[in-house]
Amino acid sequence: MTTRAMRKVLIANRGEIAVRIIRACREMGLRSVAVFSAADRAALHVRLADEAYFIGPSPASQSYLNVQALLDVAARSRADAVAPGYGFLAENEEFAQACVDRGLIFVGPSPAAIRAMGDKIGSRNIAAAAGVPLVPGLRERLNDAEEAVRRAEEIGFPVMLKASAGGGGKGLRIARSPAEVRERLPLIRSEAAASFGDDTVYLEKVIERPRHVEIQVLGDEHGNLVHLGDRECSLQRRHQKVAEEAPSPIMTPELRARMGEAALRLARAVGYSNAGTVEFLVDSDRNFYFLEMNTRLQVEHPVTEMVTGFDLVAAQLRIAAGEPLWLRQEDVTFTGHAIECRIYAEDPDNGFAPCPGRIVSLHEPSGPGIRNDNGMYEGLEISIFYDPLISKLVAHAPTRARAIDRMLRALKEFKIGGIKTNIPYFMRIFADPDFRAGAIDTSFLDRSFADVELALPGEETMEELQRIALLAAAVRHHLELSQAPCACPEVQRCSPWRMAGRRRLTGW
Amino acid sequence: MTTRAMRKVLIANRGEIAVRIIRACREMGLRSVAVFSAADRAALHVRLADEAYFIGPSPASQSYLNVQALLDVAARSRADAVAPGYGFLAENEEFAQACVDRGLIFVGPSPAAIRAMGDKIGSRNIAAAAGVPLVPGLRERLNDAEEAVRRAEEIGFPVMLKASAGGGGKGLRIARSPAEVRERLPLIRSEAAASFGDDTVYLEKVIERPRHVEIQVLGDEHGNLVHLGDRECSLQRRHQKVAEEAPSPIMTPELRARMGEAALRLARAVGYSNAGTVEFLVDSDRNFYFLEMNTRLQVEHPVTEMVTGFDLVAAQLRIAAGEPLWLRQEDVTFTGHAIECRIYAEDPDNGFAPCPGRIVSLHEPSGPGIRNDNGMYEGLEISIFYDPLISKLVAHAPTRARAIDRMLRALKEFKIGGIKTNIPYFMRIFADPDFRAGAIDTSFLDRSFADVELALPGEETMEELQRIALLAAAVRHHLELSQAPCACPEVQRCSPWRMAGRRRLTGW
Amino acid sequence: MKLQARFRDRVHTVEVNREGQRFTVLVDGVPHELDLVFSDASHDVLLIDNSCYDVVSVARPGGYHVNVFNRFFDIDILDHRSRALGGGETAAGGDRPVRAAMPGRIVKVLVEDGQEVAAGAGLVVLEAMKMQNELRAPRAGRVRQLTVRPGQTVEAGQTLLVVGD
Amino acid sequence: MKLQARFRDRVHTVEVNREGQRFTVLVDGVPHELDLVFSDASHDVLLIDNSCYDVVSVARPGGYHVNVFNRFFDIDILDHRSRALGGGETAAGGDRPVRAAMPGRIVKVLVEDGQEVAAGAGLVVLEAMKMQNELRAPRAGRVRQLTVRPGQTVEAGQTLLVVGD
Repeated sequence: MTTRAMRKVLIANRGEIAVRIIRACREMGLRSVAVFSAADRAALHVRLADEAYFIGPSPASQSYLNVQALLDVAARSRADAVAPGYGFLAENEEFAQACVDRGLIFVGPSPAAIRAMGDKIGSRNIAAAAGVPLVPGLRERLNDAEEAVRRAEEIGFPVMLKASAGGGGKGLRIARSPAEVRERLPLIRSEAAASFGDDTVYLEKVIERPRHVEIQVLGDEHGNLVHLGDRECSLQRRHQKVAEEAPSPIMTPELRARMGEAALRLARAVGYSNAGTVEFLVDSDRNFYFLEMNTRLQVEHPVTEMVTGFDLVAAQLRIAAGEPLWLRQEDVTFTGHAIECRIYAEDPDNGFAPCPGRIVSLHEPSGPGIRNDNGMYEGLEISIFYDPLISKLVAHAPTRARAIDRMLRALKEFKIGGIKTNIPYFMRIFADPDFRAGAIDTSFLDRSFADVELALPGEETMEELQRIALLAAAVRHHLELSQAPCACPEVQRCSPWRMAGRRRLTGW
Repeated sequence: MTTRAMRKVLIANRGEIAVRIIRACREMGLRSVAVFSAADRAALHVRLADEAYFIGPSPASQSYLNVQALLDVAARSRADAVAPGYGFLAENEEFAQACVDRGLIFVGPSPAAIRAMGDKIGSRNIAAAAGVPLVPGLRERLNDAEEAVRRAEEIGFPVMLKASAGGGGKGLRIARSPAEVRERLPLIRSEAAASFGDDTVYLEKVIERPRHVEIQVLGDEHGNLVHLGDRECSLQRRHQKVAEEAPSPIMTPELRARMGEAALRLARAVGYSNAGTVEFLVDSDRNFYFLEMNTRLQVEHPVTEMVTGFDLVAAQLRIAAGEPLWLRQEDVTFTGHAIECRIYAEDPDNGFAPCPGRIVSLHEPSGPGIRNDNGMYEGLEISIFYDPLISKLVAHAPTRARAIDRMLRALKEFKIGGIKTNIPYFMRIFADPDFRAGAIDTSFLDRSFADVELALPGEETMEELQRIALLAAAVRHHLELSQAPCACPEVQRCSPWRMAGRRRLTGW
Repeated sequence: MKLQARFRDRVHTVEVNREGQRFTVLVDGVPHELDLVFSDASHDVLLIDNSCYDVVSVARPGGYHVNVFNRFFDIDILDHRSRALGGGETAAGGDRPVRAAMPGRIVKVLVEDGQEVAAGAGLVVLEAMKMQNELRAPRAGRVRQLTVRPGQTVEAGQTLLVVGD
Repeated sequence: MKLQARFRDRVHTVEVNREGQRFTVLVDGVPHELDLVFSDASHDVLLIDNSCYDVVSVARPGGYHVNVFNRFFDIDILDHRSRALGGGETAAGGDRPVRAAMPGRIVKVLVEDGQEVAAGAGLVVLEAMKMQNELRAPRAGRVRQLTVRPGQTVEAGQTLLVVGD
């Protein structure tokens, strides 16, 4: 079987996922081409790539979403492949098609598969035809409120009203009565029209306290497909995943086999190639229901890599080059337990408001069982323009309990100065007995950790930590003021106390 | 079976191995107590520990080798266990005995086992009795040169003259003729008397181009023993290991089983408990010969942890607390291939001279399959008093070729400013076809990489890199000089150009 | 050196004495012995009774953001010299300005000028980076100088209102 | 800005022109276009024809230690201002001092005063940190000011000899 020539890969993304892909390219002997917006001149992906090209102003619409700019860089740099990562243009069929039309290898599934799975209603119809279980509901456009009420009464309240083009927690409203259906249907429809340019809304039965469990699939362009097991993604804050693990605490080999087979039936139905993820809701009786398929690499792919020993990004590149799959289902084994934390520049004490700013000091955790998929470094300015994900910290250990302990150790080692992060939130969650018992569902965090004050106490009492902070500030203030106002010691200590208004050299 | 109470562990070591043990303690909920010399006030192990105590001046003899100071800290801090790591007092039976005498748990084997294996001749006699194959030779003190010549002629030249108390490459001389035996025996005897206080010398047949392959063993205090497979340690510069891997490129399940059984016979013969390593020479026909047993954690233990998924330091602590072994030999499995590089502060372009100094800039590699057991951070002064090991970088991947590629990727990401390191040396070794083919032995590096100029060229030509360096220096010089002599920009740039003689705040 | 340090609503009298790398710090008269084993641009490692604290203290006008084991504490420093050096606004009296941390749009104003609020009460909802953030009262007190209204765009650092006595 | 830069025995004429973060650098008359995308205390990230180079340049008296992909280059800078700022000794003429990098003991002296040596020739063996290190000639030339003998202990930074014209 012949493979396509692939020597240089344009990475149509930024931040940690661009870094992840650059690392895979380098290990495979492929040259990497980064792109950057005005805000990202000094970004880590620019520093680590072999080549880097400016693609436009800071707003994503003028840079990372600018198809023409990306294709121009592909031509200028003579790249022969385009890796989209996640987000931005990763699930944009027009972009995938434009790459193919220009003779570029698109590192992902075919445009047809992206299209088939991108439509929520269409994908459910394909799933139903493939014998994949679905949440009871209507998989057609709701034309008016009375039709919606009638359907809701048939399947039983509560029901979820869903925008067909929505995703990532957006375009969702629960309705617990006919009155709520009548009230909320117009709202979600206008929101959907404004946000997604498509006002199609459908409805589904609400599964009470479900888990979110997903299956990683991988296919080649020759019809071979395997799955790489499951991930538990129930730790969500306002429908956004914040930490993921593999395997799910409720997983059994039998359930994994059944869910895996269902995922593969769906993938086979659309002739799926490359990496993809089939998301399911799982109820308390371990019944699972198809949610949607993501036709790209997931943020949380590292936990699968840790327990399978398999490099998903390298696999994406090899498959995109036309290589037939080099492993069979029986070659996929699972070792230990892995957890990932999405470390965000945000303030857990202030409603998780994004907290952009310069990282003035950084010590990253390391050592046994710790993987740090980072997108930052000391001195970097975290900008306001993009998702404030600064690192994905992953812990791997023989058991779930040991993986949690290892993650807590690593979180305590993580020292970031200059910005606030959600690290204390994770430290509190991972000490929680319900979490440690695996008793979680998709509303667990919003139910048990909504009061951010809870996020504070740990090993030391709050009084002790306050005392330490007070002493540290006093010592620091003494050091600041005991320096001559215009001195430059070898270990530099410059601060707003002495240098208000001076110009920054980083990032311009 | 009852276990001893263990809540607080004194770590009688420094640098990366102290950090490694602190991390294990934290994951197990044990409090960690660090000790530090005057040179190590700002060391990473001090920063990461729960508690830290000053133990004396910078020379190791007055601090890390000062038994009384360590026992005093154990008492003051109310530690109930002492973890020695490797080096310093790790294989000192008097220290182990002193801990036991004071009711402290010594995290290692019994003083009797340390003593039995500490003597080169005695340990060989035990090995011979246990049916472990030995290099042909005389396992008794040589009384005079003529006896040595006679014995050498019996087993055949070349022979190795060895100081019984030597180790780590010291106290070794080869003799290829009777004349060389007569010339070198007095030399090695007087060296041994001076270095080790013991002039006992014996002789052995030289195995030509041997590999150094070792077996990790682990025993509890209840007579249970397992081995955790092999490590290849043939990459040595002047008899010092510089990089290790697991498994050995020549390993087969059958050979591993035979070597593992031999190692366990020896361990059983001395009632061995806790972690230990049995070192073997392996000849080109895969015959193996006992070399020595190290009664402690090895520097290179991480490669075993990566391929077995087993935490050796946590195991040491659990075993020391009296816990019976929780795994049987059939539970030990091996996944993929791991390589470790010992990153030293030394100058490969200048005879590997130690290169102490301040780390003014640091970016450590990370991402999939990379583990970094570090002992440093940006701003730290690497002192002249101790071994200049600053990090152990480990790469793990499904195959040896992929692990090498991953290591090369990580080495290229590693950016250290202010000191020189042996990173370019590793980059050259790992690109070498013989190394990549696994065709190595203990003299491979000294034979093929003695000319340090070879260590330079890589992907880019030397001319390109020189041009980049010249351009970078010119740009940097422009930046330095365009600043007002007494300005302090937010991103500080202070240099000897502008601040000769200013006092350093770090480390005092 | 004597100074006053404030965390949330409590003001402490602090006296710092230094000898080499050793500090004696009296907080409201209670002495603490500290050994500063490491210090760089914003990182200090303190041994307090042989316990290790690796602390990041980032200076800001009027005080320090202090991070102890990734818990965040905002300490105001009130001393003669820091007022002279520009910490005046915050340090001078009990007035605590509420500022926009980044450019954005005011979605809601939850209080009126002159209204009494508890510490932590919601004041203004600001939309930035596609997220809505509620700004809360830094102390109990009365809302003053309320200058924004819904729909208005604001700059980073712009004072939206002040909570004072 | 014009200057001379030396790597090993070759001296280059360099002219640096800056516009914002873009630099045009002429090396012996050949122009190079550089974009400095990041710069901090010792780290510079340069795009040269869209290729990325992450370089660590540590200033020392008389020049810079430059680390490109963990290969080390020692570049001397010879310019009017740097001479005035203390780089004089190295920059003034062809004399290149050979110094002890750390405290240690002289084990062997391999040359005599006045002897002609090739670049890279062994000069002195110094024992420090329990290892023996051979110090080599930084340039071809003649040994002068040889001040040490075997057995002598030396301080860090002490000049042991000079290789000059």
